[in-house]
Amino acid sequence: MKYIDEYRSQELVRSLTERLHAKISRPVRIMEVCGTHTIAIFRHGLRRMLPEQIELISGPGCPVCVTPSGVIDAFIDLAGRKDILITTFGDMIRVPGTTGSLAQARAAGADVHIVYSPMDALELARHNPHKLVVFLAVGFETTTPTIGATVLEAARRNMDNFCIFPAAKVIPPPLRALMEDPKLQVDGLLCPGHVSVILGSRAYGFLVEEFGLACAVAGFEPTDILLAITSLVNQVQSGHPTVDNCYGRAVAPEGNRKAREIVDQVFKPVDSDWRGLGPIPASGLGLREEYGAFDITRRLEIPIVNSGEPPGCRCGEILKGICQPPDCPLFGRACSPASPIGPCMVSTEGTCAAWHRYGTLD
Amino acid sequence: MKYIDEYRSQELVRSLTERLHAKISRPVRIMEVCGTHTIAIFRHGLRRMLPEQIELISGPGCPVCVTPSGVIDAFIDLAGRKDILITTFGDMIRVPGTTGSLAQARAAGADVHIVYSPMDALELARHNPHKLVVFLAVGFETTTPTIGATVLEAARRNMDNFCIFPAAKVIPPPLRALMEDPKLQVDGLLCPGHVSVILGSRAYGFLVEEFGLACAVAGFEPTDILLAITSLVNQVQSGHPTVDNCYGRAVAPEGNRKAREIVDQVFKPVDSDWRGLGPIPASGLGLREEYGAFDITRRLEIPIVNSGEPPGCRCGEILKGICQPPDCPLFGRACSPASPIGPCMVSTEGTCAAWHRYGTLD
Amino acid sequence: MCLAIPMRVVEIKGGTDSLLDPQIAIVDADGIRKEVRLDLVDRMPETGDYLIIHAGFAIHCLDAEEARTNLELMREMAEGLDQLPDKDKP
Amino acid sequence: MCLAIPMRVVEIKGGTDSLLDPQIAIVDADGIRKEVRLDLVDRMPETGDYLIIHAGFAIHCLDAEEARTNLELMREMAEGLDQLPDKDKP
Amino acid sequence: MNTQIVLDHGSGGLASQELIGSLFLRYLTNPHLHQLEDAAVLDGQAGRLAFSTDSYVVDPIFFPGGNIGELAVNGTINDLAMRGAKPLCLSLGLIIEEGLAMDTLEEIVRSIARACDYAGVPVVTGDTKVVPRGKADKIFINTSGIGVIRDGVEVSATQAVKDDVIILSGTLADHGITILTSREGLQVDGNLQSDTRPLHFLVQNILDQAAHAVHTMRDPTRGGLGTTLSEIAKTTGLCMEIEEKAIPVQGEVRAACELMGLDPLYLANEGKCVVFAAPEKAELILETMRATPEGRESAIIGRVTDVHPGRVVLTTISGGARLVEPLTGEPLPRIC
Amino acid sequence: MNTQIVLDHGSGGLASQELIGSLFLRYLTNPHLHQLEDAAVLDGQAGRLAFSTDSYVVDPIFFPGGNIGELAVNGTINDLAMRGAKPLCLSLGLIIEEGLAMDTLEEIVRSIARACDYAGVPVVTGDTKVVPRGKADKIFINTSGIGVIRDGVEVSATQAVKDDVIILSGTLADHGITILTSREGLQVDGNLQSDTRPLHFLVQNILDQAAHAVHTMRDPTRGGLGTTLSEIAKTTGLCMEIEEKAIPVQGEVRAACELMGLDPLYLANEGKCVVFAAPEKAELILETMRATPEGRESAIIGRVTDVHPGRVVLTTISGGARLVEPLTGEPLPRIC
Ligand code: SF4
Ligand code: SF4
Ligand SMILES: [Mg+2]
Ligand SMILES: [Mg+2]
Ligand SMILES: [Mg+2]
Ligand SMILES: [Mg+2]
Ligand SMILES: [Mg+2]
Ligand SMILES: [Mg+2]
Ligand SMILES: [Mg+2]
Ligand SMILES: [Mg+2]
Ligand SMILES: [Mg+2]
Ligand SMILES: [Mg+2]
Repeated sequence: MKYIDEYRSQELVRSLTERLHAKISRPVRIMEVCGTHTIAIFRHGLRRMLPEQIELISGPGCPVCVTPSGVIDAFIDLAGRKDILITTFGDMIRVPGTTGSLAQARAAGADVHIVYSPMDALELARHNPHKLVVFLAVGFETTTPTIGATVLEAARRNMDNFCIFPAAKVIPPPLRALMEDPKLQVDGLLCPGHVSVILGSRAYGFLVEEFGLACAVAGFEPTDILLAITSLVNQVQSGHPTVDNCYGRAVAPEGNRKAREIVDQVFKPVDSDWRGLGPIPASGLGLREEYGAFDITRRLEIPIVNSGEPPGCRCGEILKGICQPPDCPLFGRACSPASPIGPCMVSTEGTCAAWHRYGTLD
Repeated sequence: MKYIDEYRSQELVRSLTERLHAKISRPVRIMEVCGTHTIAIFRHGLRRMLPEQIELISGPGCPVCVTPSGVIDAFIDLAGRKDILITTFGDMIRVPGTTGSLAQARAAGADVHIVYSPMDALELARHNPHKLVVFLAVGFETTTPTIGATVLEAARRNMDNFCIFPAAKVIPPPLRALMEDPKLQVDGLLCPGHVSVILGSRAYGFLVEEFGLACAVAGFEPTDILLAITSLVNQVQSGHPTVDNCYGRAVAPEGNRKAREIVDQVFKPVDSDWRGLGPIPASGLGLREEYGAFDITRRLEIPIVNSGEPPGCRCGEILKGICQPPDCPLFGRACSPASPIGPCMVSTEGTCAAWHRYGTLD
Repeated sequence: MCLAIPMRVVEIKGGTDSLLDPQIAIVDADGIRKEVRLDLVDRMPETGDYLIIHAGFAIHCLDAEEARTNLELMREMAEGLDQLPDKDKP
Repeated sequence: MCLAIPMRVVEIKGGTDSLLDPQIAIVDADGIRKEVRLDLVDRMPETGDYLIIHAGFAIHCLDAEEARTNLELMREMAEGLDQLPDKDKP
Repeated sequence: MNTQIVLDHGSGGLASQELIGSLFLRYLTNPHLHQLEDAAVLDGQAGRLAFSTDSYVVDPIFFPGGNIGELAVNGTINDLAMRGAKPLCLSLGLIIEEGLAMDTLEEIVRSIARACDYAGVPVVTGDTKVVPRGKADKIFINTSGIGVIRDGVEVSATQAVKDDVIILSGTLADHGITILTSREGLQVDGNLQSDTRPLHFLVQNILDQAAHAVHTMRDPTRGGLGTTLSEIAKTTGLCMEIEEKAIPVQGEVRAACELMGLDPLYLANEGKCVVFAAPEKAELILETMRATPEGRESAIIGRVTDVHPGRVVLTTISGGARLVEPLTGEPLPRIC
Repeated sequence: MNTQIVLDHGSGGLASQELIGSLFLRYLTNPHLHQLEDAAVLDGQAGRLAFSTDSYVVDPIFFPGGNIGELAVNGTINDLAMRGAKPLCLSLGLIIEEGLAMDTLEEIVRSIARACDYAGVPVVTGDTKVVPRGKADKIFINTSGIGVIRDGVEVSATQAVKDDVIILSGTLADHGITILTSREGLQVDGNLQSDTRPLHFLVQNILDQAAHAVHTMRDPTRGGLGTTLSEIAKTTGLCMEIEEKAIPVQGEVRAACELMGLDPLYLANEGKCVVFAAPEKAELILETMRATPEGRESAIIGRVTDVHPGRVVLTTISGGARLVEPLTGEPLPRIC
């Protein structure tokens, strides 16, 4: 595939890794904050190619993983109600709340549809006039504009049987929260490539200025990631942290203004609870008053109970980068993709799932 | 089974048929006017046992057969509408209208349920509040009281999603019409046993008085039928026609007054079209004004198109007793129970179906 | 449209409320039991009576004595239908 | 939640009515074609441009020139990342 | 473990494997199935083979006297037995509706295992699919089976000849009436029970006694005895003369049939067969059948003649006679 | 005749017989099926038998490159072939949802007939059930099959040994991605086509050349190549080392996978097999496979080692390495 294959080239990868091995002179702790990065690193087998001095740790970068189980319980509660049709990205379908998953709710009779685009949910609403179609609006900056545009379209079409369940989050506040945590010692940040398409690379400036953190915006192909890691190593070793945009073909310094405007038009910042990180001010997105008609939590009484984490599960620490999956005593034993205990195991993008699926060869 | 087996006794049957053979001295044409009689005669193989002088002809005695195809088309039209749930006796499900049957409508997506009792239709209405449940009210005197009682119950329960499609008929008017037809030469009438349970044996008095017709009310077991036939032969040969109640264990001279009162409370006589016989005044039952809310034909616009008979089908003449199934050129060739053309072939009780199913051994 | 069979009453139930708990009979034939509505019968049946059942309703009630009498009548008639003029001797 | 891939624009359709006939692009990758919404892109694409596709929407538009440049840049960097101080000679 | 079946159980991945391990292999223990290969390999078999398949879609899946699982095992065993074959092994194909309770599935699998054990016929290969809710009705089961036919046995519908005696192995219509009256809205109480049971022991006993005398065997399932005999009459061009009073029907079954206007001749049986035997061995075969538990109520119900070629003629209980035509469509309760 | 299937077509009565006569016997002509007996009788077979079953519930029932009918024929043929058997005959069990258009059914039956003819494997016994609307999804098909294994052939997952060469018969994931993208809401255009095809000719050609050198064969259907290799690794305790760049995947397939976040290693194939062969015969087998139309794109994708016992290790296109674990649940399109 054009502009994918070229970035997977073995020669390019070899030459980048050789350079990296040649240049690195000290241990560097790098956090990737995007689940898609976590997956890409495992899928392409990059870990083994990196110099031993580089430690990669995964942050709270999978929107499925950071959604509190109380919210997932609320999704499931809603799914079980009469005349409700739930639409969701496939990623969410197996995530366990405290009592079960949407997949189990569906098996038990709930009307749950997987969609590829929020716009498909709108189509479903058009074809199911007797149902109230609810889209589970989970996502980060990459995804929220698509949801915003869908809400605007629903408003233009005066649809009265379409709602979203607002549960989207934004990335900068938890990054700040993480950096403020003294337990987390990170040298560099692999900035999430597609979040940055919307936010722009400038959005990470505060991390450099306030925390002296090395930042590199990375795409998702092996060379993209290696290039960004190389940049981070370079920044760290040279002592000149900056925001290096290593994904220039997709990310502009100012990001995608139009997409952000659509998000601002439809959503407003709200405080939000992150699994593992706890409540973070202004880290979530609620619907603005003008679009309240599309907010299922305003149309129906949906109690969200703070249900805590599954006993024994260390997802919280993993999402903070404080420990790695093999540090969890349940990993690979009681907890596996076939019978996941925590969200990090069940989400395809989850850190524990990635470690389990792609394993380590050593 | 008590009070069934005894009436099937081979000894009793033999002794009755021997008597009949001994007594008969002239040809006697007997019409049975109830499909259940037609079936019983075939099922027990009685035809072969009777003296040759007795000719049995079938009259318009199957409510399914006498329902005009325009009405069946209306049932199917209704079944195809949104949020309608059709309930019907199993007998009606395969009867073809001009374009198809309820079975085909169901296969094509209509919600059609077979019930054993009209009361089951009421239960379905209770369990399907979002559907308008319609019972196809086809039947004669035996059945209409059960429908009347169900409408009364629906009224008591204030049900607003239950209706009937009134298409029931009464027996005396077509009997008069038949007897007035000079083409039909009948000596005796096997009066329908369970219709008589409601009507009472006295109801046939006018046939004796006005037409000099021999009448015998008959049950449905072989001995019942043989006894009644013997009585008819006796009446005819003695020249003293009367109404002989040969089904005394079920039929009182005055019938079942309570059942008739319920019918009168709910229904009123209306003119009605009979397949084969054409329109007959006051031969059908419509719902009274007070129960108009339960009349689907008042709630919805349901056009009933007089669609005529299938080309070539002689059901009309068969229902009048003018010809027998083997006289129809389509019988057993183009028309069979597997691909019926006329209603007499498709109804289990239909004369053509009975002839085809049980055949003749000669 | 007149399929109906006699079944014996084994129990009468309900009757406390014509709407919520109408009177019904449990009838039996050779071990098969069914609940039937009594809305239509002229006379309330007792246990041991026979009911003629059609479409879930009893449409006629006869006591065991009547049922038996009828059968015997039938037997007698089969034996001696002598009111019929014999065809050989008209 | 950030799976997105570049696909080449082969056609721009619609646009006569923002509600009933919104502007959409048909994009291609190795013979796979898909309709995507253009609500979110800063710049209207032309045929031959590349779009980054996420959840049925284009979230970024780059022309073929930009795409190529980026790749060459990558190659150059792989060859001569000489701004990195060599660890042997700090 | 999940308390209900989810789509993942049909994915072919870990969830499928877990289901296979925790349920199928636990109950259906045998070396062939344990291999979990694409196909089972059976050691060289001598003789001719019989091969049969049937899908089971019975509703309800649990009914008085049995459930869909044992029905599926017995049904295919019986079809093999009807060709005179000794059933060797079965395949098991499950199509499960998402949401089926795991306990329900376990009960069905347990009952399959019990039926296989009793019959001595193992499930050697299997397949499980899961479909979304509303795309199937709880569970459908296909079983196919292989049997071996001993030398000298030549049983088929074409083999029936004039003067053959027609023997029925027991009461008619038990399964059909049980299913119909178990359905919503048609409930009647009473001791109605499906007759589901394997017939291969009965058949082997018969063949042990008089292999050459057995011409035709059929299990009158869907369509009932009436349809089965009509088919044989049509195939052979002979006349099947049967006696209503000789045909065993349980009292409850007959009463339920009268109530709903159904004819026991057209209702399904799942543990009965009709045997066409040369007259000189008929008594021996009848005795043999009666001496086998599943044939205790066997009866001679008629004879093959050439009186009405290609037709079935029934002498009724009242002494009349009529034709028996094949069933047209599904038997339905009626009030006419 | 009816233009759609109604419940009566499953009654076992005249409507069933008419359907069998007018459709099944018309297309699936062979003496066994024409007998319409309870079971087909096959003449004495020498050698070991393979026996396999699969149910097909694919949605949609018509998809680019095929339909549920030929899929059902090829699928079971392939499972027999994977044990080294020559497929002999099939059974065919249909479960049809009331309301299915007769034309649709005819097209499926016609395509079953074509697939059987092409493969030279007849349907010898069958069964048809009809369920009420909403109780199934248009049509489900079960096929079971019997095959004969020639002497000297011993193929199973347990036979793979160290140093075996792993050969894949063609491109990966064609069927799986075609089905996923044919479903409502996920439409993409493009030349995606199911790879459904029979593999027994390919297998017989291989066995003709080097029967003893073939240790294991598997068709990576549900669960895909990743799951299949994991199972063999687990069974043998050996390590499967494979090369991403050696695994053929069509451009369109790869693009659609990237778009939906799917891994071709876990998507279903319906006309591919993976062959484990002794290294000394690997080239011969590869050539033989490439010389057979259905194996034209065969490629050596890896080797059996003992480096990581019980695991599958993939060398990625970029030169990295990772484990390949079995699929957990149904592959779903994702946007993460
Ligand atoms: S392995 Fe499982 S239990 Fe442990 S942290 Fe990960 S998800 Fe939680
Ligand atoms: S045989 Fe058929 S076409 Fe002829 S009269 Fe009877 S129903 Fe009509
Ligand atoms: Mg396989
Ligand atoms: Mg079979
Ligand atoms: Mg069978
Ligand atoms: Mg399988
Ligand atoms: Mg269901
Ligand atoms: Mg059979
Ligand atoms: Mg198989
Ligand atoms: Mg298979
Ligand atoms: Mg069958
Ligand atoms: Mg459907």
